[in-house]
Amino acid sequence: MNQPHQLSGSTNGCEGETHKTKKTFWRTLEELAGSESQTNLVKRLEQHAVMIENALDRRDFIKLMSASLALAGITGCSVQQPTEHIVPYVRQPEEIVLGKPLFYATAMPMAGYAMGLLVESHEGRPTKIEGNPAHPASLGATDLFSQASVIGLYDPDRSQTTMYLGEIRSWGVFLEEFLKDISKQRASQGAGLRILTGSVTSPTLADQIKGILTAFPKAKWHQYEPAGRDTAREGTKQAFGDYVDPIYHFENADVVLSLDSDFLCAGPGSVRYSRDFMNKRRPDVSNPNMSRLYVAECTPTNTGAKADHRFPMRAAQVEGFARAVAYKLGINLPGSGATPYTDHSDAIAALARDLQAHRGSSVVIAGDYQPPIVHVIAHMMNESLGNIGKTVRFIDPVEANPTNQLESLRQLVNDMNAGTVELLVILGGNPVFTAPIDLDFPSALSKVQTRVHHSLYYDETSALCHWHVAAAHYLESWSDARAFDGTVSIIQPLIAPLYSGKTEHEMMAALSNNPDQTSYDLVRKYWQQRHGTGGSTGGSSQTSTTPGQASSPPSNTTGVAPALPNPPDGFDQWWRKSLRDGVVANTTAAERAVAIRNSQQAGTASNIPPLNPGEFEIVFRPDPSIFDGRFANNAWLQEIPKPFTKITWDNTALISPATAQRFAIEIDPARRGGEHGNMVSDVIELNYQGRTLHMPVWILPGHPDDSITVHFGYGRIRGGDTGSFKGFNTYLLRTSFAPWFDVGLKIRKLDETYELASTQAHHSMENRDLVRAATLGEFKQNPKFAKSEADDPSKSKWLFPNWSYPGYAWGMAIDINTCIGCNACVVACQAENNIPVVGKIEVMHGREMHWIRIDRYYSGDEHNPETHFQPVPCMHCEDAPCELVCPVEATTHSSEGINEMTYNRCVGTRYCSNNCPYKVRRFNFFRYADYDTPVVKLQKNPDVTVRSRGVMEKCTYCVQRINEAKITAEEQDRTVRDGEITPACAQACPTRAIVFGNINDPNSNVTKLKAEPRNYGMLADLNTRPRTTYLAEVRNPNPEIKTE
Amino acid sequence: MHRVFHPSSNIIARVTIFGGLIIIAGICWVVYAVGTSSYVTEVAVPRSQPVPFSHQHHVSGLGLDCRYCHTTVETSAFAGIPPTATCMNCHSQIWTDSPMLQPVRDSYRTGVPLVWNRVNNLPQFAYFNHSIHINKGVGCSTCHGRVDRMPLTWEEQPMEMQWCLECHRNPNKVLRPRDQVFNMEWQAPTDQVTKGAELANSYHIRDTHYLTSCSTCHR
Amino acid sequence: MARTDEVETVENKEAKDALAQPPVIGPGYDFVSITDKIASIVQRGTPVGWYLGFAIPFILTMMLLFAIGYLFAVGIGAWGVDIPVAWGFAIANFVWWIGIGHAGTLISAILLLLHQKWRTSINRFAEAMTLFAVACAGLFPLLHMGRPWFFYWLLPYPNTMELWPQFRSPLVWDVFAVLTYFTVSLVFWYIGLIPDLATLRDRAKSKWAWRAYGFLSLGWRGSADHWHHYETAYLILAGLATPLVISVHTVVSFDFSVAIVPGWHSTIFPPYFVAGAIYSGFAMVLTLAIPIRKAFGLQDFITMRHLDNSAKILLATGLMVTYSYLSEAFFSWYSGNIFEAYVELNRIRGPYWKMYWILVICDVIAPQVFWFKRARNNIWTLFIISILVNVGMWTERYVIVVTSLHRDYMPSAWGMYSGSVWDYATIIGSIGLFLALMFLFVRLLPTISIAEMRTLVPGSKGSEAK
Amino acid sequence: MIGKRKAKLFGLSAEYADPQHLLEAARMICDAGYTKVSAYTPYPVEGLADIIVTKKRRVAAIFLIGGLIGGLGGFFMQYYAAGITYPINVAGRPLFSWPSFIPITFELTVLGAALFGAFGMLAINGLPQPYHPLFNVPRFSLATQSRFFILVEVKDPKFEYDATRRLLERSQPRVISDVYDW
Repeated sequence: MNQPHQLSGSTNGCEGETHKTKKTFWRTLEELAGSESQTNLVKRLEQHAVMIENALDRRDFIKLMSASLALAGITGCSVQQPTEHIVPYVRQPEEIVLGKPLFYATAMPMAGYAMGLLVESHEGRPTKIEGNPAHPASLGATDLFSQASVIGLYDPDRSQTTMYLGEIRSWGVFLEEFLKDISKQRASQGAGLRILTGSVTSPTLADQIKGILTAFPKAKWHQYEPAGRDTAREGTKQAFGDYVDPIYHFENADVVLSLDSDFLCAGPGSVRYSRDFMNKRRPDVSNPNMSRLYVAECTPTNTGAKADHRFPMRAAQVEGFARAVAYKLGINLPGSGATPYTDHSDAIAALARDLQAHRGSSVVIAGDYQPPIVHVIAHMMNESLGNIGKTVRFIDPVEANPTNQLESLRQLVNDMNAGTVELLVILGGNPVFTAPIDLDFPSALSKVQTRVHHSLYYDETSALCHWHVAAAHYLESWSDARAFDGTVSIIQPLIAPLYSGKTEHEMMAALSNNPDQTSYDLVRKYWQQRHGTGGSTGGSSQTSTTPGQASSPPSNTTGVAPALPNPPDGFDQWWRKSLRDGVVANTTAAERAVAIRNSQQAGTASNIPPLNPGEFEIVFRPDPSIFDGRFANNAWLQEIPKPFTKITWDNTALISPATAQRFAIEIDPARRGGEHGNMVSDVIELNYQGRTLHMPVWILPGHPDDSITVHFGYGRIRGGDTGSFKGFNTYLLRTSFAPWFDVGLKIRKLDETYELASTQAHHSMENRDLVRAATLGEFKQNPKFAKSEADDPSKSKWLFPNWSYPGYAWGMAIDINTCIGCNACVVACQAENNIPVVGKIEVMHGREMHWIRIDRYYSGDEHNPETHFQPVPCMHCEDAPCELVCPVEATTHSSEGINEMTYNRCVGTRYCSNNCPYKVRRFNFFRYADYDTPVVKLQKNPDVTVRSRGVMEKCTYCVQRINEAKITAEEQDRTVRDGEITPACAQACPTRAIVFGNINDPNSNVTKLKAEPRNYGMLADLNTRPRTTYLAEVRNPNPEIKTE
Repeated sequence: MHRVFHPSSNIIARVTIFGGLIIIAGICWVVYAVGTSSYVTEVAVPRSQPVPFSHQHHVSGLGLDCRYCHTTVETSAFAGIPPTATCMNCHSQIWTDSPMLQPVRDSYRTGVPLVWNRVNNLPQFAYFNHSIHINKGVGCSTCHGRVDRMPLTWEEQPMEMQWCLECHRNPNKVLRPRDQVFNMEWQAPTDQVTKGAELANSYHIRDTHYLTSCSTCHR
Repeated sequence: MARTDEVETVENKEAKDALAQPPVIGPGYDFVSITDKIASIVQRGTPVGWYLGFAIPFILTMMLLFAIGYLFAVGIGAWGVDIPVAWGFAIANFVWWIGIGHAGTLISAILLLLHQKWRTSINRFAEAMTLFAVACAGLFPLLHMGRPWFFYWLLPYPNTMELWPQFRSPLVWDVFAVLTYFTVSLVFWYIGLIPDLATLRDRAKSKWAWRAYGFLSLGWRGSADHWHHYETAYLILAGLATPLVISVHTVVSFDFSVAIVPGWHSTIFPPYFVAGAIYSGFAMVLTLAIPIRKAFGLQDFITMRHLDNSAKILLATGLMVTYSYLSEAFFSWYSGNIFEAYVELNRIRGPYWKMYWILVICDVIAPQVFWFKRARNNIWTLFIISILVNVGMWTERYVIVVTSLHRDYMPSAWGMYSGSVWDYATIIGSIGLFLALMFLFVRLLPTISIAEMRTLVPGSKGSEAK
Repeated sequence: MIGKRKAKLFGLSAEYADPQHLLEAARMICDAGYTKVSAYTPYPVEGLADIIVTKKRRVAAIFLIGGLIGGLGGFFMQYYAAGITYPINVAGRPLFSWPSFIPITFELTVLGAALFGAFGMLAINGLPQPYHPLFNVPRFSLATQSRFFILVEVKDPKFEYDATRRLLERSQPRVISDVYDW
């Protein structure tokens, strides 16, 4: 995949492109303005994309066929075709092989932290995101956000120009004005200058800001992330007296206790963590062991779903629980336990024993949404269990300038209200929408003379600023960022900015008065400095800022790794290597020795008052699919069914079944598309701190009683065509003093209902052995527990002889045990296979198009059920029921056992879907594919047909990848190697739960998995002989704890 | 009143019956003929191009190899269409002021690409890969005809599914030694049957069932 | 020779019948009066009532065309179909119409073979009904395709793709079955019409009517040879049509029973469907016969005896259908297959329980009143019950199609279905089309076979001379 | 009457009011040795065919042939399509899965038989034949309504105008008319 020559070449390529497109880059105003910019855009792109135009013309072909029935009647496809054009390069970059994709290593900064990526590019069009195996945060996998980010690049709603009070201005004009303002500030040493960013790990950016802060001593730099990690940060500070970042090593952990932490699916390291964690949970005959996971949590999370013991409790009770465990571990804790936790006492005792039994091989991890004290307790437990240095290591903060962001923001608001802020530069972020409601950021903002907002969209904040500068997407930018473990990645652009966006570096360069530096120059220059003399002496002497006061200029080049030695073979080689690998060598942060301070200093109990009867706890969480709202306009993410509720396009108030009963709250399937689609939910009124919000509810099994979870990020007003006016803005209830949870919520059932689009409203498996599960004990006694007589096709009586599949026989094994339901596979599939988005209405009609879905079932009591995730793609049955009933041979079987779907032969009787017991077939009820918006066409995968209206489609095992690999292999006169073909879903999967390969090859990974005792075929007793099989789920409960 | 059909009506009746049958058959035949005619398939119809590029001149005249312009034909699905720069390799030296080449020079100067009219055209849902065919010993002329004799390029074959299937069901009859792939003059030897079989064997051509599986060409 | 004995038996039987029940034809008719009576319906001027009656179905037909236009414009998504219920109204309508289309050919063919004299006065419009019903039925498989402009891919014809229909698919069987059924019924109907067309030709007043009927009657003269060959052919056609009728709905039932969907995958389906078809067919015959005989004063030809017999057949077939329901329910329990069991229970008490009980009331309970002669002889009872049965039979198809699909194997994919406004427009429109065709038929062609009625006139038997 | 052509006698027709007279007349004429005789009735009169129809054609045979063509053709078509021309693995079923081919084979058998039979019958009856000399007899229009006719053709070797006419008169017809051809 990433042969060096390609990637080394790629760097030139990218530089080449940036330079080449400079001329098209500086546009005149009239071109920027008006509808014409679209066409300009396409013109500009022709240079990148040779085949785009005709590829798109061809799409009209099917429609054309319909027109010319008579001729088609006799000669099938040979109606006269419209003339198509080939638009070659003028000067073709030598690394580009037309028709072959290139892969470039880069990284996606998410809330500051880097996710290392390899991006597939077709003739200059980035089309697909993959993980970078060399990157510590990715290991070749991705989360759903990075998978989906590629259509963010092509989003037609992205801001395309610089604006002044909503009117288009040129970058030049902006600079003039901007520099004027800056020179004013120079006089006052920047007393009126404020910079507001999100969390920053980018060494270059940090260095730039540092430079600015030295030039403007009185200026201040504030950081704010709505879903920030203040509590974790403060936790370490209270525990160790200094900001440090914990790194967890689940690969060494036999017992894990999560205190409301969703370490599998949330946070900068989650993709890596989930891999490490799940590697210890693949029991087979040779090694029938697995780690054990205890989760005490409020809102059900994917981590909780995989727990062997899950203790649901209100968020406020987690501290009490933690204290109870710590007490059993004999730790003497700071502060008196807020409200002592009384339930599960035996369980807690057993849990403590279990932890003690695994000193040095256990992990206690606290959630970002828990108060600092819980983190402190977690750290203390780890210390007393001797985990620190073994399963938990600490490093200097990855953030360039760690600070208590809420306090930092509050201080900014105070300054603004005081009128001391004259020039405010907001880099990214959308504080007007996301800032805590009690700070009343908008009104404070209005007191600032000049406000500049640099962002991807003209959003709520832009609307309240004088200047708006269109930001460049990270796939268009030169930059750098650090992973959760400190490793640095250089971010290189895949394509010249589509909409003449600017990077943060260019903004800062302008601020430091040399605007014509390109971000490429800046990043490269910075790293040149970092070598040899340019560098600095390590971040160990990290300047820490006490809460409440924004950072004074950092003493040195911030907290990045120490100065790099001069590379042996020169900087250019180093630079190329870093770009090619996607990681900068030896930048992983070194471990830092820490010690718990005297426990009495270390933090105090977060004194959350107990819950008054009749009142509720309100819990805030970032939305699982659009995060803090920044992805609101990303249609892929909007249409992802959220892991538990399976709701798309909306957010709801999550309540426990008991609570729902108390208020007679109901969710009923609608007459049309109910259960799989349209659910009609009651609306409730949330009344908190005198602020009220009306919201639909979702009854969520496993959610603790008397507690209500709301996800923030929805309810955007300026979120673009896709993102605006979807869901409900819960930021309106979120305050700065209780950003994550608080008591004192009152609710009232209203006499309204609201229609939700939920793709799976049915909770129970109805006693069908679709997901087969056992405990580790049962597994050890009977490893074949998942097998069943009926499943074995060879035994089943069958009228016909079976076909033989010599040569390749493709098959897939999916390990339900390691699936964490994170949805990465779903988005990956959507990106790879040009799967259209259908919108809320169509989802409500049960017409979503995802080729792979993640089924969620509950078992056990609804108060604290077991949750099962089961990814369901096409099973590629050898005796496929769908094929038998197709009247036109549109779905057939290939010589390698793939259940092929030939779209252009399909007439759309939908009989195959009826006859598919797995219901994995998807139908284009309307013309879902977007043939009209030029820019979104650029994302389409040229190796996959874009489906027209009226045809069936489904998972193909990514046959385009299979064919590509086979052709490559045949040209080299060899057979395809195991692992050479990876379907999009398998490639994205963080835990490698999906494995694909040749089941005729006894040594292939998939064959080995299918040989495992846990392997079974779903509904195989129908004698469908599925090629996709599952590895049954095994949980490892503590035998000492009897599940109540 | 009393009416009687004219005696001739008997003959008329019978004639119309059989005539009708003949006419229907005729219509079917016409539709089929039109459908397969070069008007519809555009076979052997030279396409107009922004620059009247002559393969005849460049290939048989100057003896350029196919791969000089179609660089990726051996490595990629797409044979490759030369960038303006490739034309200018020579035409910056020769015919530097020929009006015919004005568009090429303009393109080179302004950076605005030439827009060629596509000649060999498959529908969007059929995925053809040049490299594998080249590597398995399918010659250019087998599908594209004697391009070296085309002053203006035309489509040699209808490129309909049945035409593809002909070879995919029986590749042997078109296989040639790899070193002959780019040879425009190559003619099938008299013992092609045996030769083809040998080649198919040594080039590991897959069996018919594989070659005619839908997903071989459609995805 | 055999024929004469046969005649005897038939006569004896008739004699007995004559005592038992009203005759199949009113008293005092001779060749002339019969001919006049029936032919005059076609030949006298169009009554105003006809226009008024025709207006409504005509409007509905226009609505159908509009619905179809919209469907083709935007796509099948206009309907209520979704995943998992990818078949909805369209297929239910299809099966319903095909079922209705069964009575016609059945009456003419089977009753002809059984020498049931009472068939003669209803077979003609029953056959017409068949044709129009099948035509309506044929609409739906076409409309419900995602890309209807490629319908011809279901037909075998040489093409450049070298592809053929997939002959293992019940849908392809359907295509052949329905087309065959339509063609054979049409031929059967037309052959039966020829002598009457000749009659109309010879009675024609206007030149154009004479031309038209003259052309259609092919110069029929009713010579002894003609009649001889004609009768043989007609009898064999009947012999062919009979198994055909059975086969067609059997094939239609394969659409379901060949699939593995629980609630479809059942061996009882073929007989169950055939019985159901005859059931709904006869119901429709009654629904049409009752108004027609009233409107055109045909009480003497379509006598109470006809209605009585039809009612008995309704009762019989109704019981067969009931048996099928019961055996389905029994086996869903007896099979021990959790999927089958669930589907049955889900039908009875699931989200669609109303539909299920409607069908039980209409198809099982309603016809039971026909045990009583009084009910069988009361026009209104007959009419209402026949309509109930039609409704019930549609509901049955709806239940079969929808409730089986909406909760099959994977609870994760369970979903609800209900028709969109376009679904309703299409089914109602198709009923309009059907009625419109019926109106045209009664206006333009003899509603009752004149030639055959003549054979019922006393003294029509030449052999009586012997 | 029609055009300029002059009429020539085609035969003699007699009209009867009821089937009994018709049958007697027919029997009498045939006994008298006439061969070119035909009878016309508004509905099939039983027994008439035994007396008068001389050349009985095997309509049934045509049905049989049609059925065979339809059935065999249909079955082979399916076999050819599924197994020979483009063998595709469908649902793991064998290429020649004959059980699936039965329904269509049956349907095509019926179709073939019906079409052959129906059109065969018309052909045997020499239809369509819009014109026939009898139609020149105005009263003959009653033959499709209420009256019964017998026609003795001139072609008949025993035909002698007077004798034949006398013979017919003996069978108490309603009317005897000369039939002319043009």
